[in-house]
Amino acid sequence: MTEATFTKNEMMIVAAARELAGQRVCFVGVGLPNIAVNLAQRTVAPDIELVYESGVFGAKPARLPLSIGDPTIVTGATAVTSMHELFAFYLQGGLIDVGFLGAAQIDRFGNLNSTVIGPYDAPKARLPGSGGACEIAINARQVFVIMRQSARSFVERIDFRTSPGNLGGAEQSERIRREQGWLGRGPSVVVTDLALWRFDETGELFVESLHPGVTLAEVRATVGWEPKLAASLATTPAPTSAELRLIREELDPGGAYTR
Amino acid sequence: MTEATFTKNEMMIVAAARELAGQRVCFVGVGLPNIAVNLAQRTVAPDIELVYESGVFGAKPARLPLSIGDPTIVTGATAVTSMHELFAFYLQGGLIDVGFLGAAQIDRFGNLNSTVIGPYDAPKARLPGSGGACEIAINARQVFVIMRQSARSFVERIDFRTSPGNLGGAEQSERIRREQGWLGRGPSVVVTDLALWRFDETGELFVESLHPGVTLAEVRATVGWEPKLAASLATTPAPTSAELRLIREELDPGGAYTR
Amino acid sequence: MATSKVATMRDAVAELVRDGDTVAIEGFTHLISFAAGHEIIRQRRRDLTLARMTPDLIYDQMIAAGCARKLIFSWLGNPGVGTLGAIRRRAEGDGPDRLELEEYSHFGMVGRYTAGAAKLPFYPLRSYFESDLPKVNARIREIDSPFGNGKVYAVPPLQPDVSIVHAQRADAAGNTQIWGLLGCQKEAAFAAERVIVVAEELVDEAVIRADPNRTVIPGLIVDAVVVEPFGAHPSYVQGAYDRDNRFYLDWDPITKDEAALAAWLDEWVYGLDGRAAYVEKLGAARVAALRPGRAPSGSVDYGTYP
Amino acid sequence: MATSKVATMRDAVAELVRDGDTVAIEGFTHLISFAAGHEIIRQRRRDLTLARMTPDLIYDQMIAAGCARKLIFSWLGNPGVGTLGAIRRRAEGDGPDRLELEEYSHFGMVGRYTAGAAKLPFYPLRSYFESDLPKVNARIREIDSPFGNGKVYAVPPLQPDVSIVHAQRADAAGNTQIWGLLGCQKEAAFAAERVIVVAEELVDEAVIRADPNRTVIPGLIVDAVVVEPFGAHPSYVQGAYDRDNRFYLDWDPITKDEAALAAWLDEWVYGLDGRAAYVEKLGAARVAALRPGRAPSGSVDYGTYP
Repeated sequence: MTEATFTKNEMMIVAAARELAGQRVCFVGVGLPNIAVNLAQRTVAPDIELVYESGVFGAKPARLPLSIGDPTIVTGATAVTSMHELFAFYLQGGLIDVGFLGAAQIDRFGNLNSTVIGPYDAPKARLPGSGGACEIAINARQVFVIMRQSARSFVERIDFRTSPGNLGGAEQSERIRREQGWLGRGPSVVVTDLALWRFDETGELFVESLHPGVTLAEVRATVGWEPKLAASLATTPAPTSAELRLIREELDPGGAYTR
Repeated sequence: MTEATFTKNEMMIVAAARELAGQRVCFVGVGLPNIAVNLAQRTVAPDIELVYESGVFGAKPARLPLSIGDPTIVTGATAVTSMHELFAFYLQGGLIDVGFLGAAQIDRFGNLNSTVIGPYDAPKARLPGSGGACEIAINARQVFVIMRQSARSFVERIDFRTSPGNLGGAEQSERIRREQGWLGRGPSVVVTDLALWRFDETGELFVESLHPGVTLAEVRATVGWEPKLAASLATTPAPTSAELRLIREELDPGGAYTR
Repeated sequence: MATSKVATMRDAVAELVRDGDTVAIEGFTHLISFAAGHEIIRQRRRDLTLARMTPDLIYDQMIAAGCARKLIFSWLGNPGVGTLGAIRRRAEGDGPDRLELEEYSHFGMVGRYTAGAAKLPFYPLRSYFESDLPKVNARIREIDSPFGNGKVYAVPPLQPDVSIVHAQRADAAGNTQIWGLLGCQKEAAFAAERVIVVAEELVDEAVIRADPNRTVIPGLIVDAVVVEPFGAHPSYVQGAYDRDNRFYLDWDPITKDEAALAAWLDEWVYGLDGRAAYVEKLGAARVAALRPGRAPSGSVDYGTYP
Repeated sequence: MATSKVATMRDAVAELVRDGDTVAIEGFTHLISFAAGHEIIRQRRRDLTLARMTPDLIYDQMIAAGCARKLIFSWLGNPGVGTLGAIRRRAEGDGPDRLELEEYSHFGMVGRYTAGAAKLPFYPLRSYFESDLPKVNARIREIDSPFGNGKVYAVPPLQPDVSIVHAQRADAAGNTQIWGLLGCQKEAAFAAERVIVVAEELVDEAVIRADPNRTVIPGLIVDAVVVEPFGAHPSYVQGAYDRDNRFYLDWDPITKDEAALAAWLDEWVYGLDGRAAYVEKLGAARVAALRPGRAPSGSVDYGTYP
């Protein structure tokens, strides 16, 4: 079946969208998360509300936003506010169910680096920095991570902790989040181009399912530690023809993010 | 001349309005201060901007506002904001040149009580409380006080300090305001139904001028301490026929505040 | 998309306002929900902690009716007229039913709601220096800046169990738009556990979405939408009706006389089954006299993309 | 009533932007004043500290032109496209002209402007817990609540010498109205010592006063009003023109190549005497292609009293 052929990005979008089933309010980033949330709105989460850190609640984009501040997310939105109000009352106020984050590096406990590669004062590479990521990681009820995996991105030690994940493990993370009254429970799922990962009771990532056609060897080769695996390692259900049609015909006809 | 006859309130309004010469931004209260500022706008301070704590900047009231939140101060205003913005950015931000305050009690150093008469926990009389007075006293560049004087209002010791004036005197007041970085320099003039008062170098009130027809005996009889007097005690210039016409025909034709 | 939250005032109050709750009916002169206050009186809620910057006539009425045990406020009076007799009698008395007062300045109250809305443990402000207010309210405390650049005062978060906001218009999902004085309604609503919006007019979602910058409260935090025209009388609604200043003047002799106040409550609250009856009793002439002339804002263009 | 503050961009920058200043050209994706940034480059300002949540292409250009010694920011990149080459080269280098970076999260930057606008010694927020950011920025510090209900982090006030805000419309006194994304322009403007408003359209005071709730910045804090249609290109103005995404894509190869960037500055900044010439050079077809369709907000009624 032709619809059985799909790109790695399409698989990531579909896998992330399915995770949004039952979620109510989602903090959207540009790129893949944006397409994933829009797909979820058309499939598993019809009532999901899109919140953009640029100050938009209840966006109804008429086209695929090419930036997080695209005018198409403003026209027809439910509310447009100052960024102070968005961050203070919506995010910090505890109204966000899911925040999407990407990163250049992630460790086994889901801590994220989007600041620098190498030492902070003499970086090998200067990355964009936090943006809203640090406060999203702390205040969104749960965090979905979307990123490609490679030996350079899935590392034993991240060079800089921009956004806290499960810290040194579940026990420490739960204690600190409780003691300091964080609203966020931390990362719950990591969707990559090869697999879907969740966190076990120790707070460590494990491979829940491999995307169709992906081998365990490929996954191991792109992770800087010996990855844990689900007791019964599943295969991520492939995108359905309906999901692919929505992505290709409605959400990203130009293929800006999906090719 | 008939226009030479005027009420005590009219004298208070006119005396206060004249003090606004050269002032730019004024925090307006209801009642006499409101009429005084509107009179100043038509006479000595044509460019003065009216700010209401209810969240209005650049008000152009079409009628005399009967409350500080009257809809007539909204329609045609330059800006209407949340009270958070008004207090945080306009007042605390240092944009207010003059704040008007009234009170039930004032002491010789211009400290004001608008909270209780008698002990706080068992008051003889419960008064309205601070409203915005406490932050106006601290953040407005200078404070004008308008109140009637009597042995019960001009007292040796106020029962409660709602709004700080010159504290225990100029030396202490200037030191504390400097050390704590207050934007306000404190009270600069007190206009009563009998006289116009200013503060001397020690921070204590003195009678600058008696309103026409008022005797020094009347003033002394209505002050709870031996009041200081200006070296050459003047008589407050009476309201001009032009000032009275503006008050009676434009600002308060009903005489709600001026009879 | 979202299911309708439209409810009658009776059902909204019955479901969302409970004995012992902290209730904030906010609105600075503008948009005070007298309709909600009267329904709370009719349903005989008790032991409420009432929060409002300016308690105004509505809290004088609720406290006279015995709904409250405590008042959190910043300015207590009938603006430009005089005192609030019921509150004053309960506050100055020393019986078991003495009303507990917790007072701040205006900015302190705004700061408490803001901290509540932002889930902050405190809100810092440059007020209260050398004032006696911190001496009589232990919830006003000094705080040093961690940058060595001075001290300010702080107030703690205020998170009402219920905030009630009157507005010009809302859609069925509770997306609410207000113009004119905004007071601290946004902060009070975001700070609250439950929110009731009382709207002059129920509008289609499309009306809200046509001007998203005008939205003050998102339906996301709203539990019930009550459509109650003239529900803010004797306060006012910008563009819809004027403040009934005569009512505020007439209140002065009533509030000074417990018997007269009780009689007023019997006639205007207990004796009526809701706002519609109240408006009818007010009479068409009085209502008509409060209608303003028109002053259109004009329209701006958001553009379509693509 | 107030005297006109209308000025040319050249005069406004010459008078209000000085070597060594801290300058904030704010606007989140929306309303970025490229016109002001280009004039600052043309007038060869030096040693500026540039503050912006998202430095975007305009700061990449200004830093390539040698205007700045320091950058205060929260997200550094070409959104959805790639990196900002000039900034990255200056930041990763270790020469004497290395660009000093001071970084926060988005909310931290908003908080810094808010504290600056409110004259507070710090702004508290619930971010930075267990992040390395406080370790590399000593201006992010812990603070304990005086109410014993936990600790949060604080950032210090940011008070730019000059804030520059692009807007849909302003009157001659500087009263400014914005719709669409509001970013942190209000806070940046109130926090600044001097404010330049760049408006797509100069309107009569009556247009502003017809809808006072739409006013974001009062003329009271504005020093100059520059009327500069299309002055935000390649960013956008809600309702007036779309974001020129092609420009952002085309920037990627230019910013990666110092020579290409220098040539671009010669052609598009130094080689032109102002925004009008820039728009003419862009060409009518490209400008026309960015015009959106119409989406009117509709009008509300403020009412006349009396």
